[in-house]
Amino acid sequence: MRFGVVVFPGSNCDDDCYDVVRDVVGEEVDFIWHKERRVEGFDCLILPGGFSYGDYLRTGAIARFSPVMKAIGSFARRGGLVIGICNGFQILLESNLLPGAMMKNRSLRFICKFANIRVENNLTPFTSLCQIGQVLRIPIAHIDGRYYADDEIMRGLKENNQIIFRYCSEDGELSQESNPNGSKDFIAGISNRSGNVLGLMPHPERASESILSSEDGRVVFESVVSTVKRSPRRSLRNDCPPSEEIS
Amino acid sequence: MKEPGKITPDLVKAHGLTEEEYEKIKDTLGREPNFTELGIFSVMWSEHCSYKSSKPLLRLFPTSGKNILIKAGEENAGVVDIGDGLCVVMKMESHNHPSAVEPFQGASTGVGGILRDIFTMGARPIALLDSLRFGPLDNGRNRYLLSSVVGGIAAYGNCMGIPTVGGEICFDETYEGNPLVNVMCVGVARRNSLVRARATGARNPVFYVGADTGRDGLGGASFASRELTEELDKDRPAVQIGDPFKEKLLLEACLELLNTGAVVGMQDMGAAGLTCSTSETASRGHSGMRVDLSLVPRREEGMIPYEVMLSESQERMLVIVTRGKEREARRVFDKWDLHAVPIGEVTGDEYLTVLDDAGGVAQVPARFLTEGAPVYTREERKPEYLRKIKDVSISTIPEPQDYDGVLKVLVASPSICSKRWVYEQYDHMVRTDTVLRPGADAALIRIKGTQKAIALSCDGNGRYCFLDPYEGGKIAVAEAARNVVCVGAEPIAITNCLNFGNPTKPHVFWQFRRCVEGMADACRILNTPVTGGNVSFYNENPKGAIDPTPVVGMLGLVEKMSFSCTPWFKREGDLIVLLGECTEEIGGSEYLGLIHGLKMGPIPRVDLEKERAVQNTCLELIRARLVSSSHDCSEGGLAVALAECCMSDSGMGSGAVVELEASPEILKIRMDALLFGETQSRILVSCRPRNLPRIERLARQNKVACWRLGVVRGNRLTVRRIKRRVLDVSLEELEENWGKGLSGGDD
Amino acid sequence: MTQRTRRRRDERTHDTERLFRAKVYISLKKGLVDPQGSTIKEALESLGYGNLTRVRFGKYIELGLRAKGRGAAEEKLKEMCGKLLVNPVIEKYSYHIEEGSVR
Amino acid sequence: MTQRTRRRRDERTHDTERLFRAKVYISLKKGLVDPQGSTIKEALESLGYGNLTRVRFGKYIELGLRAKGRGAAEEKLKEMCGKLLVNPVIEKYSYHIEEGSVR
Ligand SMILES: Nc1ncnc2c1ncn2[C@@H]1O[C@H](COP(=O)(O)OP(=O)(O)O)[C@@H](O)[C@H]1O
Ligand SMILES: [Mg+2]
Repeated sequence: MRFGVVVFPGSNCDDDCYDVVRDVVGEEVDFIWHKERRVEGFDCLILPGGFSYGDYLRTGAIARFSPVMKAIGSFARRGGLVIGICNGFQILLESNLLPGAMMKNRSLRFICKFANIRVENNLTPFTSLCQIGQVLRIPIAHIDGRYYADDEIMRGLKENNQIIFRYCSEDGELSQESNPNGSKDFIAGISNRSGNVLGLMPHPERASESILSSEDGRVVFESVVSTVKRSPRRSLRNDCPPSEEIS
Repeated sequence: MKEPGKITPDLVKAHGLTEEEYEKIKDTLGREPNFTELGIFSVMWSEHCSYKSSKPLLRLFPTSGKNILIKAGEENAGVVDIGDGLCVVMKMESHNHPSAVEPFQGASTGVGGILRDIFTMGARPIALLDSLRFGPLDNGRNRYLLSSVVGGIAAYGNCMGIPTVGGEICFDETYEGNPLVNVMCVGVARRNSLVRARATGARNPVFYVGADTGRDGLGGASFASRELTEELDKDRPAVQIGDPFKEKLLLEACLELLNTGAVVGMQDMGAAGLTCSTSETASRGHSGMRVDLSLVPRREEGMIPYEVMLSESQERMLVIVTRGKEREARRVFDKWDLHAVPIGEVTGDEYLTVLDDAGGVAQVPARFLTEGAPVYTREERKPEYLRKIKDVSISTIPEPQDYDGVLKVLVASPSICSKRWVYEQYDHMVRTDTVLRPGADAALIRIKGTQKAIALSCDGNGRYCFLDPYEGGKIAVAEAARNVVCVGAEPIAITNCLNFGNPTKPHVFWQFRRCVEGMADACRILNTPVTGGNVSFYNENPKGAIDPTPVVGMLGLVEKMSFSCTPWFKREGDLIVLLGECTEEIGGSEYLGLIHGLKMGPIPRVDLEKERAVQNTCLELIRARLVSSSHDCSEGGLAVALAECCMSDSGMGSGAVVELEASPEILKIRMDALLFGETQSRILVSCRPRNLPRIERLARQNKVACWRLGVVRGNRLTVRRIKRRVLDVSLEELEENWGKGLSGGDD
Repeated sequence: MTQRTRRRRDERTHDTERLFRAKVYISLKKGLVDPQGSTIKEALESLGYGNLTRVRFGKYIELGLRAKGRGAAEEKLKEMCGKLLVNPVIEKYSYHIEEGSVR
Repeated sequence: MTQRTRRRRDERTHDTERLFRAKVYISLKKGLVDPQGSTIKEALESLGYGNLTRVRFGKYIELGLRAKGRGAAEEKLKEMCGKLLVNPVIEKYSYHIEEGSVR
């Protein structure tokens, strides 16, 4: 299968995602330049972390208007798999491909450290190899990672089982201490309604090799691979249900 | 700004040039310089750019070695061969004065500058380290400086996607009003794609790339070459705002440009901006250069040539392109949305010629600007204070009653405590190569595509150097090397940043000489040549010069990444072993400072041969996988080192039970000196009991003292001497104290 | 590139275009936690400014723009806010426009 | 602590204290690069808003405060700006005060 890693000006985890997919997961991968107007031949797109456009104005706000985002929007609406990691998540929020918004961390400081997240839904293509309640140890690195959504959005997220990861303690308990940035309802990752678009703040690509002291993140990529390989070209088929977004 | 009609002696003086310097300029030019030329000389001959006070002494450093590809001074940074066709480019720079005035932006732009130095050589930056010094945290301004400086470094480095993997931080009254902000950058390049900062090939076009030029940072080089006085207001325009986003584009564009084969040379516009980059590249290439200022993109109206030449606007660089390949170069700049314009060309006449709409505005021999600055042998005198503070005897110092309390105070002190508050604000994992994250003795960074890894550490101790600059200089190198050894790497080269007071003060210059001599001796014996560095003089506050503070950035190499070591005890039942000797050395210690309020005494001596033996032994032990952990004893001495080994950075720690009843010599040492004295050349390791005989044998072979201290056990740190309990603290208490030390920065 | 520049210049010389100065004030929607605001409030209180009822932190954007008239300028400004400058999920804004060039 | 709190409360209930609403607009000093402003400008331009002469990015702080009168409120506000809200090395500010409570 083939992954595409989108490169925005200011992306800085693009190489990391590329390396993990190619060298650790062992799948094909290409970079996609933000000025591209078409994205074709990919099973899964990754919007990597970094500081697209310096995170100026608001994180993700400017990248959202990159030419490639139109194509990514229709790729997603056709059911294509999209993962937004950190800044990629923020861009997906700004693009209304995912609901809600990101705000400054409660501490107002950048936080880089390992966090524990709990798998809340394993029926998505990104978590199909996980157990519900499984705790993954994956680093975070952001200053704008406090997820916010109003009550209506929150209701929707819960009803549709769109909360995919929550910050938790080592043992899987939810507590404010283990919520590193103050995210609403401990949210670390969500999907869209149809479950083909994932946004998460932690960096699975940084925790995919034992030498980096955790391999827990690899399961996200491997779940995608296993999903796609079970139903080839799933992501590119046109008969996937179009997603209705809350915007 | 308006051009003055005439060059008066006052104007010359205001430009920081002496009468003799001015005469030399007139002699060489054969005429009076005009105003623009005066400005050009003032920055190029400033201390910051010309090294006119430090040059003769920097020659004392050993600069060659089997791994050195490009020696210090030849280019913007030295280059170290690490095999496999790869090399490491590294450098450290200070941004002390800008950070004192505007800490966030000052520190930010400091990171920006050092990164450009590395990537303009064709190397991809892979790591940053920061060495910071502030006044005590009980002062609000210092807390503000700390949080702003750390925030500024984080903002720039994180945005660029270069992990900040280590550093050091220390608080002392001497830095009140004159904080030190040194940043080190390490890059990796293929040997055959290094770029020189030289302009060669007459008629090759010279491109200006990056941000537009404004009046910001005008004369920053001369700003750094002056004392920070009370009248800061005047210097405000010297502050700049960093744009890490633009720099990220510059970085990617530069590295991509290399693949086009269109680049002859590159240099970043750092200190002294356009002036420095044009004259240095021309001079290094034995060429001349002609630039037309009317082509320089500007941000502000009405700038005169003087201002354009002296501006230190950030995120700009000069690229010399092969004639005929302009199109390839442009394609890359366009791709990254960067403004790039040809502003002139390389010439064969060895002159820097500056034109404007109106015609010529400056013409100066390029080499005269870069090499012509007079070199001074400054007056030096051994300072008076040394006589007074040296002769203290330990017997006049009361022995503490409560050792537990002392240990808790020490581990909670901001200079010793956990630096998590700092490094968690830095993205230290981006690039997915950080094998050992901050918190260990050194960071360990793997090099993808090879089996290699490099280890990095930053060290220096101003208090030691104040009390004994020669020994202090030695210790800075020795400790940095020891730190990389502790993670399993072989020290191979250093870069440095030398932070001192006003060099025209004889005692400051004496300190400078002695520090350099000490560092040089240590580098020679430990086999770590100096690849370059930076000198920052004029670090003064109203009370006088700061403590002499050389900072060493050490590069270590692991050839085959199958082993590495961390400081933390791993396993119940492991034995704790000390490599190296204990002696009664208490002078200059954190203990004396914190508990007794004393900054005096003879500091610990390093016997460099012994140091080398200890380091080699430790390295052999790690390579043979005989030890489970290793950690050097530094600030706070043996007790603090033990405590640090107990407090694992990632979750559960392990306690230790230590019996100090070895030899009669040790029994002679006073308890506080034994626990908290900072005797050098000591490394604390732990091992499985069955490995002990081999460890002892190896140590004996290397003539290194090896002392079995105790065992990893329980959840307290307990130290006994002859059955008497001298220390007994729970891990919880240790961790609580150790973790809270920097929370004062949360202001 | 040059073409675009030329076009822009043409627009500028269009006799009916006038210069406007706009200011946009963006703040967090009511009810949203504003850690920056509360941190500032605490800091001010610790400096002795006890009589604060609240502090909210937001963004301030100054724009200089050309438009045929005040109405057109306002129209454009609102569009820019809606599209880019403001995130309606968390932010609200107000603005102020006046004729004249920016110093 | 309790003493101080009591004193503060006393001040508040002082019959002459009134509520003011202040807005502070902070922007970078002239001559300094404004990376955020220029990046926003470019983004707006690429969205088709070609007729911008400039964009500057700054901060907007809303405060609610109590003071004996307008003059006193203004005095206090300026002090707070000087001491904390504004970084005089790189920023300048203006403000607006009106009487009334903050919604
Ligand atoms: N300013 C800083 N930035 C990043 N990391 C730091 C900083 N200061 C200290 N550290 C990290 O904290 C750990 C402890 O630092 P330090 O006490 O200086 O170690 P040592 O005594 O071994 O030199 C090291 O891993 C170091 O890299
Ligand atoms: Mg150490």
